[in-house]
Amino acid sequence: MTFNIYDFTSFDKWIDQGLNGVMSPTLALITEMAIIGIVFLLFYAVVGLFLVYAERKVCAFMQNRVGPNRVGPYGIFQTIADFIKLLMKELVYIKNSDKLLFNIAPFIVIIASFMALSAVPFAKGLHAIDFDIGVLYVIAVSSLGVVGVLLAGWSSNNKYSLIGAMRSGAQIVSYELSVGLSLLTIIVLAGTMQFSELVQMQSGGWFIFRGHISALIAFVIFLIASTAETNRGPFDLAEAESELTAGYHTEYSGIKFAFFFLAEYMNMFLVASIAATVFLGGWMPFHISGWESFNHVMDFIPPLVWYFGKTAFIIWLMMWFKWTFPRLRIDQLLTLEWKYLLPINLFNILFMAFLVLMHWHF
Amino acid sequence: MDNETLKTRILEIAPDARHEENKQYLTLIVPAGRLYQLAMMLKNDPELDFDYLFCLSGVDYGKQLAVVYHFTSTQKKHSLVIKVKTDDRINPEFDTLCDIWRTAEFHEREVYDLFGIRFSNHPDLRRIFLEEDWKGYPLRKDYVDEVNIVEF
Amino acid sequence: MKEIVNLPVTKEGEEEYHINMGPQHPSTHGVLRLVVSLQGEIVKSLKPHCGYIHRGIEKMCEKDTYPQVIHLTDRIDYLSAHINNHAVCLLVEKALEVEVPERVKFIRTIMDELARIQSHQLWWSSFGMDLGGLTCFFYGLRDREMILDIWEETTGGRFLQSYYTPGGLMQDIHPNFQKRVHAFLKTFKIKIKDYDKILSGNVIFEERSKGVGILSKEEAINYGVTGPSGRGSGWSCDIRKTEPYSMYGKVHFNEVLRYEGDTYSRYMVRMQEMRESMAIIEQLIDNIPAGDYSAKMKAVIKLPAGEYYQRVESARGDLGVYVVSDGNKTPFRMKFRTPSFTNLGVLDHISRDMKIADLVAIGASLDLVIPDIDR
Amino acid sequence: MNSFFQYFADIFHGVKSLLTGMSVTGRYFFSPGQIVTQQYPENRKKLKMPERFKGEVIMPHDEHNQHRCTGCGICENNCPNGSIEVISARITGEDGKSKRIIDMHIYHLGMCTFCGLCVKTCPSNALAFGQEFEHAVFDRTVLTKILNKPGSSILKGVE
Repeated sequence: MTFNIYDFTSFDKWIDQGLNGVMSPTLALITEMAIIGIVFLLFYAVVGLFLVYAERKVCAFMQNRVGPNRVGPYGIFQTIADFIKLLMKELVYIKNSDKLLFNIAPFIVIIASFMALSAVPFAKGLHAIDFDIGVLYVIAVSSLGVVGVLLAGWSSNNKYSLIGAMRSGAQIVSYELSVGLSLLTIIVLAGTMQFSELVQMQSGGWFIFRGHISALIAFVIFLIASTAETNRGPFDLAEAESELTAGYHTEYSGIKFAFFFLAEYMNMFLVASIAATVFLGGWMPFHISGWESFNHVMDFIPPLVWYFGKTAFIIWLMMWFKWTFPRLRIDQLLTLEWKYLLPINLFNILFMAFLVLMHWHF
Repeated sequence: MDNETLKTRILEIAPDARHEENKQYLTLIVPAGRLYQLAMMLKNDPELDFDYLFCLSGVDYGKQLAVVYHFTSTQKKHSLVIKVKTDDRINPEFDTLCDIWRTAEFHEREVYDLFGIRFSNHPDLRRIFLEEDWKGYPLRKDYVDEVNIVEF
Repeated sequence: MKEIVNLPVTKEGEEEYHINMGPQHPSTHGVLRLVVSLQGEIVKSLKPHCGYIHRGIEKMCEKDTYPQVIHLTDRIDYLSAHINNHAVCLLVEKALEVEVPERVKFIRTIMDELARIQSHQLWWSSFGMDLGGLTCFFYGLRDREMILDIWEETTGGRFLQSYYTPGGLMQDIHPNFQKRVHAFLKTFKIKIKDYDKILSGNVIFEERSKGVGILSKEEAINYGVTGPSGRGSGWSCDIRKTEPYSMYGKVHFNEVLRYEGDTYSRYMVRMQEMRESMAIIEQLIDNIPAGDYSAKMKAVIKLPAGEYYQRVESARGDLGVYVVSDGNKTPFRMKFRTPSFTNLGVLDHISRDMKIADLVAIGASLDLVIPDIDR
Repeated sequence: MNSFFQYFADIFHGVKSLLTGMSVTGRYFFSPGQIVTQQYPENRKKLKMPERFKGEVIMPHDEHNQHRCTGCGICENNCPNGSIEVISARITGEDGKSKRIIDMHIYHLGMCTFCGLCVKTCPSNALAFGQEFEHAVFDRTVLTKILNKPGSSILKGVE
């Protein structure tokens, strides 16, 4: 079928040629890297700040409140004010803490989420790198963050922090499995790990519809597992405020705390965009194979809108979980993973493979 | 059982207990030496069966220091008040009841904290409200608070 | 630290891990300090350290006249202020053999039940918050606000009303009182269904609370754990049934009993008690008899020399007031037997070999109010 | 086999209960009409305290700057924590005999617990509760107030 969706590759090419025209290729490459880096930093900060605001508004509405409404119209500048406040706060150093680890832990956490972001396709041809093993790369990198969490809890010489870090370690190690396997279910269906191809293949309909019940189960499992992986409620045992005051970042203050805070929200954005890309077709408009005119109408909505819409929807789902459910206990958390999610997941993969062999998927 | 039979029954156990007039509860003053033995009987005797110690309070009667125990029976529905008194204001001491009624543990710590009445073989007899180094026992009548918290 | 001295000695080879919960901790509502000794996540033992807000109310009462004591009993257990005042008033009236008008009895009973409902609402909110469901907190406080408004209109205070006086009430009820109570009952009957939907039936909540912190009936009696916590263990210890005061002898209501004795049963007892309290109010609210809102009392109230004891059922359990009077206008000795203080004693016993998360749930299910402990 | 079905029964029961919970929060999310928050400083205008609200103790004066306080000091005796001091003076009335009038009725708002005993026991209804509730000040001494206005006199007929 034909596409009239704007392809950003031409845009990239134009920048590339323009730079190569004026400077040597090496310099051009460096400049492009710098541009991409700056763009991503800005994007990161903007999305992070917006997500904090969105979360506060969503939970406020779920709790019959108004939420932030003092700074700016509807309080949209509230998070910016908070961020400035955090920047100006004093950085507290604990006496008997491991200075080096204590200081690098927030950076590890934030770098992990930052690296994973680079493989996400925002629109056709608009992504930093297009690995042919993109899914694998994202799974690998996004689970680096737990190292930072463990270091933070260990080095800050606080008993609450240590318990929180250990909980988070056990949690993420076990939930990585479900995340990987549920993505693998779709990869079995698609036959590729490259995000751009994954999206392209969904032009005839998103995988969540094409993969029958199996893809749906995989989607639900991915939602649960990724919520747990981002340390969000009801799985926020690592920072269970009513048990461990603040968990692993009890001792952090100022901008370092802000890093943890930002990283949590960016991880949420990341897993949401992965889910949107793998299950809901990323920037691909809603297509039904055969209905040419309908697909044509859908194509007029720009892909960036599709992408961010899907991501926002999944983020909203995760916020809904967090603000409804009470927190699990650590043993129940592991029971859920090893007794329910993992076996179902494995059977689900087998079922999906069977479907693919039989060519029963759409 | 009603108060009269209760009174006779207990006077059998503790013949040297003194009866005190009270409209509400049957009140008996027991010599401190007999308290623990009597308490065992009150708890274990199937007819008395005082299984619930619902109040334990220290009282400073000016000259005498006393501990007042309010018992009731959840099955037999009868109540009893036992008092033990001592003239010794320097280091008054009674037997603890907290191995018979566990609820006595905290109450006895409170009485020790505010009246300075010691309870022998209590598991951990520490001050419960005030700091360990607080001078004096506030609820005694002869307590003077220099900073004058109570009266302005 | 000094307090660590009294902690149990660890056996060879196994290392225990002491953490301080409190004095400032989200799950100890108020300034209670628990020194918890852990093995991993398992609670081996814990020592409560109270007294951070000990105000010496019993000492202050010894220089106050009986009407003045009311403003102190407000502050013992601020969540059932009406009920504490009720205890003192009943004691004075019993000592002076004053018969208060029927209207006063009706109004006092209604106010007590309103106090019980709003106390349980706040307990439900903080229970949900302790288990991590922050939304419960806002729902509970939202509905509690209606009761506070009713009180504000009638008694002039939202939280600490000191509305009762020995012999009657400070002032008559506001003309709108009945209308607004009806409105509240109508609303809350709908809202309480949300409570069940969002927490009671939730599978995570059931997992967290069932079989956690089991307290048998014998232990409950032995430790003197009264109120909803005791009734959750199957001990029928409701003073409103055993020693009825005011109107409780005449209204029909069930004493809620459950026999599992775990956190879930304590929870369900309180949820059911809210409904029972609403039933009591519905029986009384429409037929409050006309009459005076206070009995004739002397200007200076002097209790005849003697010793008096009065028990009432506060929102947390068996509240007792013990007064030794020497015939003066001020009590010679006034002792408050507060339910939270005795309920705290069992915390160590039932939270052993549980996890930290369970300790939080158990502490919330006992519904400790710290001023009620410290006095 | 039974346990096998039990396994799935647990899953379905769990998911169902979770969805019921989410239905509640979801309903409130989509019904912003039920928001209960009050915008405090903005709604000052229409913020009306009930007439019995215990904001502070005041001494009502009529248009001739006359109050009803005889300076008997009963409120001072009844106050549980000494937040009222009555300083009375003696003057000789027009009929020649000396009478007691109120000189200063000092009220320490910072110590008041709003028990209402002073208002209840005042024999001449000179005291009342005001609805003012914004008492936050930077200096504690501001909370010590003199209730009888300067130059005020006692209402005729109140003895």
